Formats: sequence, structure tokens, C-alpha cells
Amino acid sequence: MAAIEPHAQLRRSFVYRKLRDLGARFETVNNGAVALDFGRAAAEMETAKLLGLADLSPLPRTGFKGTGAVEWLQSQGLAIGAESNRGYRQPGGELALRLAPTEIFLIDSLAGGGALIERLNQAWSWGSERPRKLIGYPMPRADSHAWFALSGRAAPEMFAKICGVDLRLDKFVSGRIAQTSIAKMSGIILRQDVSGQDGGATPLFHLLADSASAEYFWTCLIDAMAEFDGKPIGLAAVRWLLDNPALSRTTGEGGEQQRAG
Amino acid sequence: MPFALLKYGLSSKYPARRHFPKATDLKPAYDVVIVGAGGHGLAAAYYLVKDWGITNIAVLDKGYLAGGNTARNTAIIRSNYLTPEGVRFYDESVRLYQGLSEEFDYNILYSVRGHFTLAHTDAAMRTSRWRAEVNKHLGVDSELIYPDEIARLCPALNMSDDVRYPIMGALYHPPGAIARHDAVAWGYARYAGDRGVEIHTNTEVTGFVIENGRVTGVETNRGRIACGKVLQAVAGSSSRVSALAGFKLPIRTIPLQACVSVPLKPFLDQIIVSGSLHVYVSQSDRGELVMGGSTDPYSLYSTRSTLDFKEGLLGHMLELLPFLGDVKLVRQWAGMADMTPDFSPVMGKTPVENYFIDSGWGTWGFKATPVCGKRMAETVATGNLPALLQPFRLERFYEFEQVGEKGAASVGH
Amino acid sequence: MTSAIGLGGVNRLPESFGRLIDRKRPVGFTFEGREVEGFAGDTIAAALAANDQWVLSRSFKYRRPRGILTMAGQDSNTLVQIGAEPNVLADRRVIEPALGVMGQNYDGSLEADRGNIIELFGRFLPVGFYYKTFYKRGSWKFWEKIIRGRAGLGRVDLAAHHGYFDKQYLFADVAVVGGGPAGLSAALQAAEAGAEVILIDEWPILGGSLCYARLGREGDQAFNLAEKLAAQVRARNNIHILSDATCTGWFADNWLAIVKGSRFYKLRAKAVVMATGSLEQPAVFRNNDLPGVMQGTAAQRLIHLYGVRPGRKAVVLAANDDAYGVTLDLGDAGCEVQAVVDLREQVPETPMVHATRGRGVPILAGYAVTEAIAGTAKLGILGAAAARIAREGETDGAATVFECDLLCMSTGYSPAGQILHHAGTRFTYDHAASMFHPAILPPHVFAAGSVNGTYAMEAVLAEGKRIGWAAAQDAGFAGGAEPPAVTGDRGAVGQTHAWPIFPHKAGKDFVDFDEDLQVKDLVNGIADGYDDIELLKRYSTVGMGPSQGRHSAVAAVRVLAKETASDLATLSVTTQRPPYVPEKFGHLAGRVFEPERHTAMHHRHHELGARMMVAGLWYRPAFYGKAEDRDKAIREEVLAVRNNVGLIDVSTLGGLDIRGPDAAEFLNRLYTFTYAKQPVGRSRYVLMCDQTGAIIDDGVACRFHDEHFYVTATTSGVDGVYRLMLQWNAQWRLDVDVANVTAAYAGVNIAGPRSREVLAKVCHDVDLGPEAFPYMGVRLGSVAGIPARLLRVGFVGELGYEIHVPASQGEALWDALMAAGGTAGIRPFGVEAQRVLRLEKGHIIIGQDTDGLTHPLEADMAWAIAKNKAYFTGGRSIAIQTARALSRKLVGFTLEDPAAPVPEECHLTVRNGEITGRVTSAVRSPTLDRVIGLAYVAPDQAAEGASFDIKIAGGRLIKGRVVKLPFYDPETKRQEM
Amino acid sequence: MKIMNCPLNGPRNISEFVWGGEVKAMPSGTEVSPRDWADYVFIENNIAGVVREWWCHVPTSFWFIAERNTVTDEIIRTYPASEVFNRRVEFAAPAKGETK
Repeated sequence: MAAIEPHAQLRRSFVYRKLRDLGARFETVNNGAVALDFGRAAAEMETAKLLGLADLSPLPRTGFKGTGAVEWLQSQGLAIGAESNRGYRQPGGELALRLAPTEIFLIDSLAGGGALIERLNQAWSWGSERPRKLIGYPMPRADSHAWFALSGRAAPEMFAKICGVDLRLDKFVSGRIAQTSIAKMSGIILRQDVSGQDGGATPLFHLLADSASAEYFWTCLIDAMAEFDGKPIGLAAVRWLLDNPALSRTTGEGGEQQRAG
Repeated sequence: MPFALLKYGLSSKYPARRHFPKATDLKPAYDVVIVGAGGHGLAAAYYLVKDWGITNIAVLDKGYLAGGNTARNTAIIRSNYLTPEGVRFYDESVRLYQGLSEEFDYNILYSVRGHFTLAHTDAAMRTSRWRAEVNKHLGVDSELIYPDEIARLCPALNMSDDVRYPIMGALYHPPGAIARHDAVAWGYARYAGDRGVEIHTNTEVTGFVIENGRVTGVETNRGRIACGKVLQAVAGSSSRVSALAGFKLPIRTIPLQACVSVPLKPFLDQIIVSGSLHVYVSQSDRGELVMGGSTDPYSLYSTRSTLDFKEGLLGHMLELLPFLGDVKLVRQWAGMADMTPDFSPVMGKTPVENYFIDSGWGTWGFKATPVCGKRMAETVATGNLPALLQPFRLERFYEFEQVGEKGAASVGH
Repeated sequence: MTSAIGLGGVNRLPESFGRLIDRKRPVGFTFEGREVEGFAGDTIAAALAANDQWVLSRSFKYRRPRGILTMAGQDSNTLVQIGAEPNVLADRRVIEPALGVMGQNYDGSLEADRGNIIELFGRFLPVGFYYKTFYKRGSWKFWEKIIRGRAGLGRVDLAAHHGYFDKQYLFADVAVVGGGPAGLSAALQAAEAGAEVILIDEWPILGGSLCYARLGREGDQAFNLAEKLAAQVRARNNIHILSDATCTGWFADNWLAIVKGSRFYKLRAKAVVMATGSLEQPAVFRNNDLPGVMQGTAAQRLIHLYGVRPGRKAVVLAANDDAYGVTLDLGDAGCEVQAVVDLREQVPETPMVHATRGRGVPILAGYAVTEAIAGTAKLGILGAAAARIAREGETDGAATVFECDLLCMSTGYSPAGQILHHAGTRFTYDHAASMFHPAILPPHVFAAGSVNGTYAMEAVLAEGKRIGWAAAQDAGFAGGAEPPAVTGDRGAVGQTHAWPIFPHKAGKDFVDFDEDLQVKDLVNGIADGYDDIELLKRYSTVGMGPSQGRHSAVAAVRVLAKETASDLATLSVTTQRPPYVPEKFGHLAGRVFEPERHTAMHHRHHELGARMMVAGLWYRPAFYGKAEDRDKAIREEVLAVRNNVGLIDVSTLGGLDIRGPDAAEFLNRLYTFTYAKQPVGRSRYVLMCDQTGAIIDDGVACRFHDEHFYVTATTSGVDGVYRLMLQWNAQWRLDVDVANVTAAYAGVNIAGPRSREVLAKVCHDVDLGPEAFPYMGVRLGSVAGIPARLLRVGFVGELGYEIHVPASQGEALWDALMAAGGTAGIRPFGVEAQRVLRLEKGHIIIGQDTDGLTHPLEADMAWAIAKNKAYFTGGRSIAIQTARALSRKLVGFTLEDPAAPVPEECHLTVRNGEITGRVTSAVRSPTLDRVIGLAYVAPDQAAEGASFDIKIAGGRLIKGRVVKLPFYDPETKRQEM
Repeated sequence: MKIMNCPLNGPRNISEFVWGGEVKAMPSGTEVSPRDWADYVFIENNIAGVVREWWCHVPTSFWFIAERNTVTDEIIRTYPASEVFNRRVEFAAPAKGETK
């Protein structure tokens, strides 16, 4: 296939230079280029089980916050539980992170089709009726936050070098969210195990953090991972890890109904 | 071998001479009761005796002699402040310090080292020049210097650009000095004690007798004593004591921590301060690195130690002095600082007649010890606040006339 | 034991000794340049002892030769230098091939230190001598150099590079500190109850004192017990063992600092069990500090852990039964014990005493060692003088001298309670046991074993169980049966002598080895009036050395009690502060995390040769070009904007979305202006003050909808402003949502007469015409296909557009505009040029032209203060200050003499010697070709045309003249075209 | 390191929080005397004992209230600010000729 150049896209990952220098092969998605692999797909799957770091920043995400936001999203068909700091999995594989009683951070499935997210962004408007019905406000989450995926059994011990929250697998179960300080910067950690290719044996963590600090954050993670032979992996390896019908389709409905949380 | 030591070597018995009188019972009344037997309180007693001939004085302290911030500070002395008020005040302090050893007949180990306030940002460079200009205008020796000169004067510093916050320049204050903090208090105590001033340690003040707006007595855990005047000098506990007298202060009590290394052969002669990195360090005559940073992040009446203080401090220390990675830290401790809104002290009269206050010392109390003692003694003796202290009166806050040190103070010390 | 020669040293014992060494792996290293061979597992001190090298270093004050004291890293006698690393504990650091070890603190050679001459003058250097002289006529300057020259121990190397250190967090239900019998049984019991346990132990093998101590007649029963317990612990999958790890401190809420190798651990535990054991205390007599004089436990560690014979002929100074264990061990190791000198009048006939007699070793009951006889150059000892004890601390009658090269001290213990101290535990003195014991423990902190005053092995094991169970309960684990409480004798009585101190008229009877303090130094210090333990510490420096009073604190307080005739029980040792064991700076620093923020165009700036400057966490281009071309580059960038078109990255500016029915009301309360009537599609200046009326931030508020303002803030101010907004609304409860979208938007300002023309090439859905999109207007549209917020604001005073787009597309925007501007010769400009441009236009920069106290009237910004608003933050203070006389005012100025040099920022403005203010900004304007600036002056010098003095470099005064702002384009035609 | 129990995020190291000072009531009205205003702006109770304070969890910018003992550093309880500030605050329009 013809090589896809990340800098030829309108949307560019906050760390695309690092990926390019690592020899990443890109796939276009959502007007951007996501690193699919680094030319060693098989090895990356093994790395994914041990300790792997992938940049998902080009994939779609959005957010809504403020009075009425959650109710409105529910009226739009989203399944969102009552508890804050929990991730709620949508039928299409998207994840709704409830960061606070009135705040949702929505990340797409790894297919990156973004249909639901696009629909919601279109659906939100100021409206015309007065007094206006309060439905919260959209948040520019695709740009405020970089999105990394960190996978593998060594993840909790690696986290213990840069994050003060107890993320051991039996303490920080799938679906839990920690909004905390990582390597001295604020970030969001969501654990989402899906019984994919390896039967859910491999824990997966989504990391969402300040996009302006993405290069710094990436560097810190790679440094902390080195001790465990952790390496960068492409989206393909993460998809493989979570491989199931719902995730390999770009449209919503999947058989997989498992909740993250 | 100096002559003064011969007597110790030659006399068969150690010629002991008690530096402080043994504690006695409290008298029923004193002309002046000083609350707080730290450097400031003892200095005030000293100058009340020396300058004003007042000797019927009791200095009370709930702990041991000079065991508060006097025993916990990092002994830096300088006058390179930002405001003319501050510079004039501390300049007099420096001049008094220089004569203290001979005045006391007791060596306070006053040692001129040169003081560097490093600047890592444009803003810090501006503040440094501002301070240098004000200092020079008032005859205090300070200069804004640049990396080549810094490297020449202080070869130990890492001047490279490959750090997060490279050094752009420094406010260089050659007279910057250190002294043996305990010795300063002991010297004042010994002199005052010899002239009849009573020092009562382990004597806690529990209240004040105030009759129609005027203080007439002090309640202690050892009973009530009558007094003509009261001077409160209890940095760290100022709000607690003033509350006993019925008034409040513009003060938050916040811990300030410090630490020392295992002794090393001398390699750092200067005092190094970095505001942006919240670091200050000097090397004592024992060879220990004496180090500190900014105050704790929240208020607390405690001298407990924290680990994050050390972690933050040493992280930045190794950016300035990267060769210290294998050097070891041996002890950490803390004091309680009176933090005011304008980073300046509160001295002088109070809502209570004949009740004077010496507080709000933030992290700069030690270096003010002589001038504060001398001028507060004058205030207590005459009932009038000297011009030098006017800018620091409590009333300034009600007149919206704060002192402008805010600009300079991130880590002062 | 000549058979040992060649096998790792002349003093190396047979195979049956040495639990920590691997005789199959010889390791060669150097000491003082000489080749030494030891075995893997040896510490430096052990390997040297095996090779008959007993002097390790020199003392702090008198430079006396020092050697092994504890073999446990508890003292500073063994501090050595390894390459660039100073003050290494030779009795804890394990040898490695080619390690280069040197002694410390000597001139000449370790064996013949010229500096030791000072000792001859010792009697002229009384306690606190430096307070007593050296100050007359400023002579301190001279003496300080001499004293300072002798200061310190090890050396640093300014060229040494910072090694790799890092950190890790650990979590446990129960943390057990100490792997001795108490700690092991506590860990087992806590694990039994279901708790996750982390066991921290300093040594390579578990067992603590059981690994070297002797419990009875048969030598090996202690170690058998150790192995049994250790095996049970290892079998538990809910016990995580951290060996070779030292807990250095306790901090709030059971936060433990632990050093292991080059990693620093921070452990959070629900409950902590301190089983840190106790520290054997030296006896005090003349020359008690010399090489060859060591603690009984040190000799036992040498024998059992390292297989090294501690000496050939020994004398044991005894005051407890352990001394007899030492005696028997020495015998087993082929060291002839000449005599046991026992401080006790009656020596109980225990099995080990009996065995000692059985071996024909004479026991002198009621005797004390009064002096160790120094060998040549005090490099070792030749014998020990013993005499009958007459009364406490005194002997009489002729002393008997026993020939020996080893003198072991086994006269008592003190709890290793330092970490308990950190946790706030209070200790009280127990006269019966002559020891301090923990009295009141803080919540969630427990103690077991000898640190808790429990010595009898049965009781230690029982207490360990009991405490392990209690700690698990405290951590919420109820499993396991409740072990019985420990009853009966805990064995503390008889371990420690009440007065193992025998001052000698000739001195050198050391209480503090770190500081070379003799008994008389303390006695005299007390006589000088320093009769409080804290005062005595500060005056004499007792306990201030590297071992922080581990071996001197108790002796010092004993001396104080005696001299002041007070009851020891009413006194306490000085406060113990962290760390328990010195921590490397590198451990505490770890991987230093210094976050950096990059704008979307960050790398483009580098590609264009920008010099970057730090702005908070961000980096911004200062100017484009070589450092040496700075002024030229700035000038060209300024002129490009004035005459053509320039592009600057403004992404670091803060961005806040304020949305909701109360948005305008919210801004009214936080900013000085009014916003209720601001039309949609327009922007308005915002100025924020704190409650004292001081200016803290500014920016513009862009109204995109009745209920939506996009408010900009300064780069360094936005986080604080955002936090402040949330805190206020937590109280006001207005119906408004605040979002900090700074990182979500990349922004540029395209400015200059040709900016419209360039923008028009890539922006087709917004009418850029002057009427359709006037100055201060704001629009939503797209640029180069990227959704954008367009702001016509005029910081630089030319026609210009700020374009804010999603950060992920910021680089694409930059690329598109640079391309579109190519033919027009668009030029990127940096912060320096922007500062010049805004100054020409008379705009202030918060933090440069204001300081921590500047209020709006001083900054001449009364125009920005709304009248008759119900409330705004700082409003009341501003009103009060308005009623008072101004003390300074900010004005624009130029120089009367066009040839005069440009004043620098913060040069002072003065009037008859008094400071009236300062220059806050000044530059020679490339556009106007004259010096322009802003300065604070006296209010009565602030009128247009007034002149004032500026004190510039060298103290020279030049005249400034107040001029009306702005300097450039007063009719503001250019920015509104 | 102290543990602070954040009402939104649960127990966390106190280094994740910033201190907002004591919860103070603002004297209302534009007529408040300069002296009373100065008391509010500059003067501190600085009580040695249990105080009510503002704390903000930085990663979530969540403000809440903690009751803390300033001598022992014991954090007695934490709760959302809405427990104390439970209704909209209005400011009265200034009277004509506002006192300066």
C-alpha cells in the first residue's frame, strides 16, 4: 500500500513525529493518521500481552458536561450508569467515561468509525426555545487530550513508578477510572479488559492526558516501561488484543455486550 | 593557638562559667514581660538593658531556651530586599550583626559568603535587576550578573543549557552571610542574664490580664505575674498568643522545612538560592550542606517532617549541582513560619495598650534578630514606633498600604 | 588458625563460618591503592578485616584512627570514599571487582595522618571552643579558613555524573519493618489473618540477630530458628519480602520511605509493625574508640556472617549474658579470650556463663575496663586495663592489664526506635531495665521484639504473633485465631547496665565517636549552663554526626541526669528526625519529572530556526534566527508586521469557555467591566483583580452566543484564573459552566496590513471586509478547511486576526497560512517582537508592567472599571483605594535626549534621592525610531509633558518625558482598517 | 504523605490537592466599612484546632470542603461545597452615591 504521511493530514497526532521516527505504518482515520504497526505485527502482539504503548490520539472522541448533560446523552440512547469514575461500554464498543455527576468523556471503539460521536456532536445545539432546556455543553476532547492505550501484565508495576494510585489488577478492576497525577501531570486512567483474542487475560488501560504534554508523557512512559521490555505497539496489536466482532466493525451494533464496569 | 584558649588547657579544673543564670521563682511583678525566649525576645531584652537601662524583665518561654525557629532556621543573613523599607531595615540588621561577636564576647561565627539568587526566567531576571537597582540606590552591595560571571564566581553550579530551567543570571549580593544561629540567641541571653534579666523556660503563657484596654498582667502555668508592658515575640505561634490578648493578625502559620547532608570537604563557599526551583543551599563550617526550599503547601501548627519536601528539594538540587547524586542527607526538620499577605513582618503597637508585637516573620526572622530586638526595645521603652518600623505596623492593612516585597518573595530566606 | 591463610585473608575462618559469603567467588578490589582479595558477599570492612586491615578511616575532630564498631552500618567509624562517592559505610557496602576504596579525612596516609597532630592540642579545645575565641578584631576571618579547611569527611567530585535512580510506589495491608524473630513471626501471623504483607529487611538473609547471635551452649540453635521462620515466610504467597532494603523513615498515614539498590520505594500501609530490634551501646572508657575495640555483636557478625576472626587475643567487657555468647563464639573462632570483665557484682550462673567457666576463661565480676592500651600510632590496641569498681563510674586499686588485640563490649542495648520516633511514639525510661521503652504508640503503628523491650526469645516470638495479629485486625483482616497476650518476664531486665561509663583523668573516653566528644566535654557543657538535653546537643554537637546519636544519645542523657542530679525518667533523648539511615540525594530525586507543554506548531518553530523561551510549562519562540542576530531579527520581525504581514503562535494563551444562562453575570462578578449588554459577535477587554484590588490577569471575552463567552487569559495566569472561577461558583451557584480549553485550541495571530489579503486566500465562509468583520469583532468559520474561532483583536496595533482552531489541526493551519502568505512574504514573529509591537501600541503586560500590588488606578486603567456594579472581585478594595491618594502611576514616556541609552526594565525613577518608581518596559522603537517605554512615577509627575529622572546603568540620571499613549497610531486607524 | 479523602475521587495523596484557605463569609453589601473589609481580606483566624477549609483536587479541578485539625493535621471529614453553599448568591445593586 502507498505509505500514508501523517503530516499530510489535517488532524495530526500530538506525537506523530515520534511514531514516524520509530518506523510506524499509518492508516487514515477521522482525517488523521493512526500508527497501525511498526512493521513487526506478530512481535507487537506479544509485546501487547507483556507491556505495550499505543497512540490512539487520531481516533474520535468527544465530551459533554454541565447541567443536563448526562440526561441528554441518555435521551440520545447512551447507556450511562449512576456511578462517577466508571466507564460504561456502549453497544458499538464506544466507552462513556463518567468523570463527574455532570461530565462525560466519550471515546470511540478501536474501529474509529466515530458514527455515534459524530451523531452526538451534530445533535447538540443551543436550541431556540426559551427558557432553553439545559442539556450540558460539548467539550473539545479530541483536542484537549491525547489518547494512549497501555496494555500488558506488567502495566500495574510500571504504573507504580509514575503514579501514586494503587492500580494493581485486583484493586483497580476493569471499568474503574482514576483521575490522578501521572509523572507530575494530570491524567485519566480507565481500565477496560475485553475478552478478546487472549480471553481477557491481558489488562488494557486507556490513558487520556493534556495534549500539549503528549510528547513529554510519551517519553516518561517509554522510560518507565524499559525495565519491563515494554515497547511502542500499533493500533493493530491493540485491536488484535481486543479482537471481537463489535470492535472490528465501524458501525454500532455488535454481539459483544460486555460492560467495562 | 589563640591565647583565650590557654586557660582551658593549662588550668587543672575546667574554668566553667555559667552562661545563663539558673531558673528561679517568678517574681510577682516585672516592668516588662517578654513572651518568647527566642532570638528576637532575647535580643529585645538585651537592648532594653543596654540602650534603655531597663533590667526588671522576665523572658518567658513554654519550651527550652531559643528552641523555636531560632534553633531551626538556616542562618542566612542578607539585606538584598526589594523595597526601600525592607532594604533599610535589614541593612541595619547586617551592620549590627557584624559587631555582635565582640559586643557579646562570644563568637557567633559570622561568616561572609556571598549570596546568589539565581534567575531562570525573564520575570526572575527583571525582579533581580529591580532588587539590584534598589539595593545600589540605598548603598547595599548587589549586582545583576550573567552566566559567565556566575560560572567564574561559583564553579560548582551547572550552567549548561540542557536542563529544564537554565540559569539566565543571578542577583549577586557579596555581603550575604551565615552565622551560628544558636550562638546569637545564647550571646544575647548571656549578656542580659548577667545584668539581671530573668529567663524562665518551660513557662507557658496561658492568658493576659487586660484592664480597660491595657495589659497589666500575664497568666502562666506557674501563676500570675503583674507587668508594666508586654512584648510578644513568638514567631510560629503569634496568632495563638495574640488570641489570648484578644486580637487577630494577618498571619497564617505554615511549616518551613530544612535538611542537612553528611559532612563533606568544603566545595561550596557561597549561598545559592533559586526562586524558580525553590532551592537554597550553603555549606556550613562543619562541611554539611544546609538546604531548604519553599514553605509547606498548607497551614499547620506542627514541626513534623514530610517526604515530599525532600523529594521536591533534591530533585531541583541535582539540576543545579548534578554531581551530588551520591551525597547523603542525614537529617531533616521543620519550623513554623508566620506568613503575611505582603511577605513582610508585623511589628509595633496592638489594639491592647502597652502590649507590643513582633511577628509575621515568614522565613526571614533570623536575619532581622538584632535590628528587630533593638528597635522593638526602643518601641517598648518609649512607646513610640521608630520610623524604621513604621512601614511594618499592623495598622497598614487597615490602611491598604501593604509592603511591596511580594514581588521578590518566592523563596527568600 | 594458620590454615585460613590464603583463603580470602589471614583471618578467614573455616567453611563452617560465614553465612553471607560465597567462597567459590573471590573478588579483588583495592584499599588505599593496595590489592585486596575477599569473597562475594563480603562487605568492604569484612574483607579488610579478613586481611588484617583494621584501620578504615579517621575521626572528625581529632583525626583518630577508627575501625569496625558495629559491622551493621550504624556508626561513622567505617565511612570510606569510593571514587566520587563520599561517606560510604564500609561495613555495609558489599565488595565488587575493581572497587577502589580509600580512607577519609586524613593528610598524608591513612596510617600516618599529619592532621592527627591536632590531638596534642585537644586540651586547648574545650567544648564549644569556637564560641570562646577567634573573634577579636575580626580575626574570625582568619581562623574560619583554618577550621573550615579541616571540616567535612568525604570529598565530592564536581565532575561526577548523576547515576540512574528511580522510584516506585508500594501498597500493603501490613508492613513489617525488620526480619528478625519478632518481624518474621509478626509477618506470618498477619499473613495468616489474610492480610497482604510486605516485609522489609536490611540484610541479604532473613533472621536478624538470629543469624549471628548465640542463644545458648550450642552455637547453632539461633540460626536453625532463623531458617525455620524464614522458610515459613517464603512459603507464604501473601508475604512480599524486600531484602537488602532499608526503611529510612515514617511519614503521615503510614507512608514509609525505603531504599533498595538504586530505587527509592514509597510504601503505603494500613498498619505498620516496627520490629527494628535494638542497637548495642558502647561502654565509655579511655581509648574506647580505637580499632580493635568493637561491640560484641560486631565480633559475632564478623564470625558468623563473614567467617572472619575478629582478633587473636580478646578481652570481653560484659554486663549481660550475651557477652558470654560472644565469649564462646570467639573461642569457637579460635580467638583466645583472656578474660571476661563483668561490670556486674553478681554474675548469674547461666548455661553460657557455665560454659565459659568450663573453657577456663577467667571472669572478673564487679570489674570495669578503664582503658584500652593503644598500640603504635593508635592503629590498634595492645591490651585492656581492668580494675575493681569502687562506686558508680569509678574504680580503685591497681589495674590489671590483659594483653589483647580485640576488646569486645557487651554492656547493653537501646531500642532501634528511630522510626517509631518519626511516627510520634513517646519513649519513657525504665529504671529496672535501664533502658528507654516505647510508651504510647500512634494509631495503626505497632512494635514487637527488642525495640519494644522484649528480649527473651520465647516472649519475642509470642509478641511477634500477637502484634502481627493485632496489626492485621487493625488493617481489617479478622482471620486466624487470636494469639495469647505476652505475659511474664520479657527479658529486658539484666540486658543493659545503668552506668557503663568510666571517665578517665587523661580523657579520650568517648561518648560520641562521630564528633570526638569525651565525657568531660559534656560535663563542661552542662557546667557552662547548657543543662537541657536539646541545648547540650546544640552546644556540644553530641548526636549531630552521621550516626545521629545512635550510640551517644543515651550516654549523653545519663551524664546530664547525673550532673543535674535529676531522675532519668524525667528526661528524654533528643528528638529523632528522618532519615534513620542517610539517604542519597539521587534516591530522593529519582527520575525528575518536569512536564513540558508544546504547542501544535512547536516543531515548525524549530524547523524555522526559532530561539525558544520558557513560558510557564510552555515553550514559545522568542525570535527566529541565530542568537547573535537577536536584535536584527526582532527588528525585522517588527517591521514585517508593521509594513507587510507576520504570523505568531499564540496557542499558549489561556482559553476558557464560559457557558450558561448566567455566563454574563458570572463575568460581571469576576472582571472589572460589564458584559451583560455585550453584543454577540463582539469581544471586550477583561481585567481581573484579587480581593485586595491588585491586578492578576487580563484578556478578552468573545461572545459567540447569549450564553457563551470565550475568554482568553494570560499564559501563566489561566490555570489560576480557572481554579478561582470554579471556587467562586462553588459559593455563588450560578447556572454557568466553566471549561479550561487552553490545550484544545491552537492559535495564531496573523497581523499586518496584508493580513486580510493572505487570510482571504484560505478563509471563504467569513466576510473579512472591514464593515462585515470590524475591529473587536469575533466570528465562527473555517480556515483552510479547519473549523476556527476568528477574533479581530489588536494587541500589536495592526490589522490582524487571531485564529483559534482545534489543537490537532494547529500545525495544518500554520502550514496553510505560511503557504498562503508565501507570495506576500509572510514572516513568523516571536514573543520579543510582539513585546515591542504592543509597547509601541501602549498595551501593558500583566506581571511585567504590574507587580503583586498594582491596582487599576496605578496602572491608569480606571477606564476598565465599571461603575455601580453590584459586586466584582476586588471592587470594594479598589473603591477604598480610589478614596486614598495614589502613591505611583504608570505612564508612557520617551527620552528628552534622543542620544541617551535605552533604560533597562527595572531601572529606577527617582526624585531628589528618593525612589518614585521604576521603568517596566523600554525599547528603541524600530517603527518610531526613538526610545519609548512605560514607567511608574510619582502621581504629580504623571501629567503629559512632565519630565522625571531615570537612574540608568552606572548611576547616571537621564530625563524621561511623559507622553500620551499609545506611541504608535494614536487614531488607531491601522488596526481598524 | 497525608491521605485526603476527595468526595469525588476518594482517598488520594494530599499532593494531588491544593489548599484554598479557610472558608470565610464575605461581608455583603457595597457599604461595608473599610475596616471590616480589611478584616475580611487580610486578617486570618489562623485557629490552632479544627477549621473548615477549601481544598481542590487538581486533576479534576474539584473544589470541596475539609474539616482539619491544624495542630494534629488530622482530617476529620470532607464533603462537597454544596453542603454549605446550597443556594444561589445574589448581590444587591449599589445604592446611589456609593461610599468610597
